[in-house]
Amino acid sequence: MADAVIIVALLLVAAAATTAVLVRDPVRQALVLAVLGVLLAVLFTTLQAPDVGLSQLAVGSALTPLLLLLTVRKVRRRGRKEGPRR
Amino acid sequence: MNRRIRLWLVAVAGTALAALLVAACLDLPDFGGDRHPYGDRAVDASLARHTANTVASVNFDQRAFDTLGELTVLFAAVVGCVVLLRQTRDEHRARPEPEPVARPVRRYALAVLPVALLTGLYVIAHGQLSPGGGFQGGVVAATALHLLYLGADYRALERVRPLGLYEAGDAVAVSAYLVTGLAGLIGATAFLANTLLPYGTFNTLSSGGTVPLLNAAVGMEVACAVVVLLARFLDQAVEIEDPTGKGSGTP
Amino acid sequence: MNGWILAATVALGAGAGATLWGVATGPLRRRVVAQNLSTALACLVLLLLAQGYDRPSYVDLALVLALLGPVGTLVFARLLADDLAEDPPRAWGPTYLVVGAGAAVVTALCVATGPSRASAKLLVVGALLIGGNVVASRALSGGFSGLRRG
Amino acid sequence: MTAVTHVLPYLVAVWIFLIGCYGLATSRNLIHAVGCLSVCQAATYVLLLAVGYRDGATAPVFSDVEPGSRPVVDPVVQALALTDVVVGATVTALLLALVVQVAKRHGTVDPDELSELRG
Amino acid sequence: MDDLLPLLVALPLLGAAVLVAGGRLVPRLVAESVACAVSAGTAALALVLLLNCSPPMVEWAGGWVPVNGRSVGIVLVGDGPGLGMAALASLLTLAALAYSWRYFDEPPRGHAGSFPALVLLFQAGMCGFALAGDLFNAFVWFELMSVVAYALTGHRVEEARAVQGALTFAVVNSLGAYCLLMGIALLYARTGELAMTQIGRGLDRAAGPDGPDVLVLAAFVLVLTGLLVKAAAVPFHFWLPDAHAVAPTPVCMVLSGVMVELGAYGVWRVYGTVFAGPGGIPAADFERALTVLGALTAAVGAILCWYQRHLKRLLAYSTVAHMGLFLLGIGVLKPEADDGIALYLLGHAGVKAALFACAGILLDRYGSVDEHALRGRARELRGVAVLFTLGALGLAGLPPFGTALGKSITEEAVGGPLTVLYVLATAVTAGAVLRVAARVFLGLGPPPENGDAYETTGSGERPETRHRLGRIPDSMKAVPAVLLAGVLAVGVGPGFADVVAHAVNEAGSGGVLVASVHWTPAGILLGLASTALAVGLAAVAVTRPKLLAPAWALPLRRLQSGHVGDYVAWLLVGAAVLGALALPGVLGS
Repeated sequence: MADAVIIVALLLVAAAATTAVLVRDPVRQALVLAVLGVLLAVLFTTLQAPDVGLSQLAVGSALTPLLLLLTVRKVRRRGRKEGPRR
Repeated sequence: MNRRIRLWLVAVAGTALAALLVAACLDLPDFGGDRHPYGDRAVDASLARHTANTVASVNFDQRAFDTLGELTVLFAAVVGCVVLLRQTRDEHRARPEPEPVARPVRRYALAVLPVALLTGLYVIAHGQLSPGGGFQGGVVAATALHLLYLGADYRALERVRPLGLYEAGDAVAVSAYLVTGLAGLIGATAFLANTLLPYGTFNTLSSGGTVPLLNAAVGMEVACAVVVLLARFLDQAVEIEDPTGKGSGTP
Repeated sequence: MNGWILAATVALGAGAGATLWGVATGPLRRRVVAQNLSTALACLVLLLLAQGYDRPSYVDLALVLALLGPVGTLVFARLLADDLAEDPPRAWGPTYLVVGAGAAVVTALCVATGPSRASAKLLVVGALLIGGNVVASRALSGGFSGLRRG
Repeated sequence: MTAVTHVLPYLVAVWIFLIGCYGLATSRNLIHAVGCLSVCQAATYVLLLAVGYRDGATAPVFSDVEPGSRPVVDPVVQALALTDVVVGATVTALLLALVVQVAKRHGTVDPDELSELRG
Repeated sequence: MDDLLPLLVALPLLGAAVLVAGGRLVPRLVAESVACAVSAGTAALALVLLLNCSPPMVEWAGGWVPVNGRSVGIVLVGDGPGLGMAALASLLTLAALAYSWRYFDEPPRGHAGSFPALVLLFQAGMCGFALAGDLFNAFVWFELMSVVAYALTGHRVEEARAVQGALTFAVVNSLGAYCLLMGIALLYARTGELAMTQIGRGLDRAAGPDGPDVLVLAAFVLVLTGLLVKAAAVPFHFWLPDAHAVAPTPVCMVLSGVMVELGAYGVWRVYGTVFAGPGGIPAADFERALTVLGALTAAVGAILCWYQRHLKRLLAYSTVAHMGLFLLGIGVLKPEADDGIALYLLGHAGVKAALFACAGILLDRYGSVDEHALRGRARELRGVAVLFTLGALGLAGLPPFGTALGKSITEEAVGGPLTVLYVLATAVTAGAVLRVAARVFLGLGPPPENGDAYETTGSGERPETRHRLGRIPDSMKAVPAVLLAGVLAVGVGPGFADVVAHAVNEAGSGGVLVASVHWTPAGILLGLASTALAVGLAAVAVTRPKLLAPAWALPLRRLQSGHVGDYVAWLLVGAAVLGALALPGVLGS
């Protein structure tokens, strides 16, 4: 019965992963990926892997979204200025 | 290949692969099973060397050679990003304008920054005892530094970020890991052998032989690497202007 | 299974499910709020789990999340300031709900552990969680008010 | 019920992997594709940790429990997953760096519009 | 002596770290000298260890020697093939560094050391992968090798093609790596071990009287998918032409010469140690899978190679074709074939690197690698012409090149229709290279008309040097010459083939010691036949361009669309096909 929390976390992770794929706009996907990262950390904690959970938190909560959004910003900044070349 | 054919290919191949993998899952040992021979040996080996966090022992002692590879992957990615995101000959830099930040946000950022740095150091230092270690702590510390960009100003971040120093620190940390490994080869039995230093008292900061040293090297490497990595992306997103947009940086 | 884990399961199932729905649908302003709430909620779940598994060392995860969760939200608030400027999110209701829940959980945990170093750590986590969330909500609702260029 | 729970984590890992591949194959934006690749990688973490789990056990971290007092889960897979997380983050960073350059040189991040390499 | 195995990884890593730390302080010359010295030192160490590798060396990193047959550490295996691949990788890295000596485009400001440092990291990754006796450790070095290769491929960021090729390469290979990791996780779940030999034993123990189950099959498929993506087997090959055509020339030399081959080496190693036992995949199924994929790869690679006019892309497809031949040789699971493949691989590495080096000279001298645009322009480069033609003949398998020796031994081992495939594939790829040589260096034949607009042409490429070269530096010509001399030495060096065969068989799948490998009259005839065929094909192609360019291959060429999504879809198809090919053994038993 202690597995209930694991099952809930697993299902949430699966749902978040599916959402992350189906959301096609990179900004919105970055938001979902941030949630996915946090949910993965919770899942890892329930699987008794706090070390992995901690690194997932460190990477997933701020670092990856920051990288993704900086990339989006760079790409958009180009687009606003001149539009696609072709 | 147009989109529809690709979708069909993915659907058919994906279904076949899914069938194979699901069938394989049914053959796997049940989730939560009791048979973990390697894991049990690893726990014993860790306790024998007075390392309270078995995961740290696996990472920095038993499978330290893997961690060397992991460290190098990170190092290579940093060097790669430095090369890929360099300022090319046809690009130029524009100073970003300072951006307005609401006062509570600024205050929060400046107040939390030292807390986060301390937390990062704490997580690194307790790597061989409690959950955490060089990697996690390094990322926390490096991310914390970017509170300056998020909560204050890009220029404030640039002032505390002499990039050359961080790049050198990255390389020095990798060298430190390697030198510790070589010391094991020269002074003891094998590369990365953890037999040179006393194992200390169980569950104290200095326990585990070379584990804390390697842990610290990884922490330094990761912190420097993340700072350099983010710096390259920030450069691209904030400062570097495209070749075609010469002169008129902003609309 | 003890009460702490049960509470964590319920919080995770109901709360995280709701935030996942919030982040997957609707306008951008709702999504960023949902993302912020999900980190706060996950932090509470981690605290409850640490107590439920009787492992004080798991609190480190909650500590890191209480620190970095708001930082993540600041990332979105800062880099999406242009998109959010026209239609700033206003989410003080859910924010206060989470703040209240955080205070309640931390108090309950402190009572359960008794005065010690562990409860001091819990209080730090609670303070960071509450302060971080309030500031993050503030940042989202115009912390980098749309004056920016480029 | 138990029959399901005994394989559920593995099935979830397989699902995440395949859905990530689907997203990668149908993506219209390279930044989105990089996100999908990190979803694929999440599957490997879940699979690894699920493999190492042991019922009723706790983490193999003995700072606050006596060694031997409680069963512990497999530390090796945790170390592997930890390495994997690092590798995943760095690969994401490198891929995003390449996407930035693709956007600069091609003026688009839609894979359908990249037509330099053919035949 | 065994203790020194990890140094093959540690030395280049240390060199790279020093270069990055000090790269901004020292001038370029110093950085490149240090890199060459470190690389050469590692190569020397690899050779010394290689000479002492009988019996095979085993080293436990961290000194975790097994207790009761079990260890918690990581094992490194220094047997003939492993050390041989490490030595080959080191020597080619050294060649690439020597080739780029003072030639390569200016490094980014303040990062004089970054290119040589990346090359050294690449060397470390390849050596680590070659020596790994632990499956997860192999994955880690595999990733290092890949990550560095992505960065190096995209090194010329001003080139639109370079960054696109690098991105495609990175996405497909990363996905392959995750497949490999999933496979490792499945194997760990079944056996609870990570060392390859232990996993193999664990599978044998766990298998009931029925032999392997679906779990073993899935693990096999996933692991092989990862390795075959690296080895560029059809249909996992799409990334290779895109990446190899755009990477800087010295990087191409290493990528085509040894990194891709490491994928095939990985297949050989993993099958031999993990899946060859009674609990693994039955030999017949492995044979079927590799024969089908290998034959497809050789055919597709050769056909598409013939159609290219972008010189580096042409060479890249020839690598694909040769990878097919290597996989075929590995797939037949005969000790003689293993010997042949080892020699063939050595020869091919030298020949292919030399050809890429010549293509790089053309690019830097004329600013193009387009066969049509270069027609007759390179008449003045006599020396390069000779080297290029020799390389093409080596590719065809003209005795006494090492490629010919390896090819003939393998041809005799595989026998039957596969021998014909060997002759045809080498003849077509070598014919394409000879055709280029005739047009570019001699200006023969009528000027070719511009065909369809679909293909990637070789014009519009920028030289990799700051300015077009007026005079070719001696180092750029010396490197291909030395490489070709090495290939010749592989073929004619007395006793060299026997040494290789001994080392391979000692470690190899069979464990049987074959009497002796040497030139046979039939082998020489086959080599001459494929060379003659190649020359004939080239002659016809140059004089009658229309005759040998049928349109039926166009659909095949259109599959190579440059679209990342397509390549991922093909990866899934490939994995499914691999599963289907190996399925009978699991169902039948």
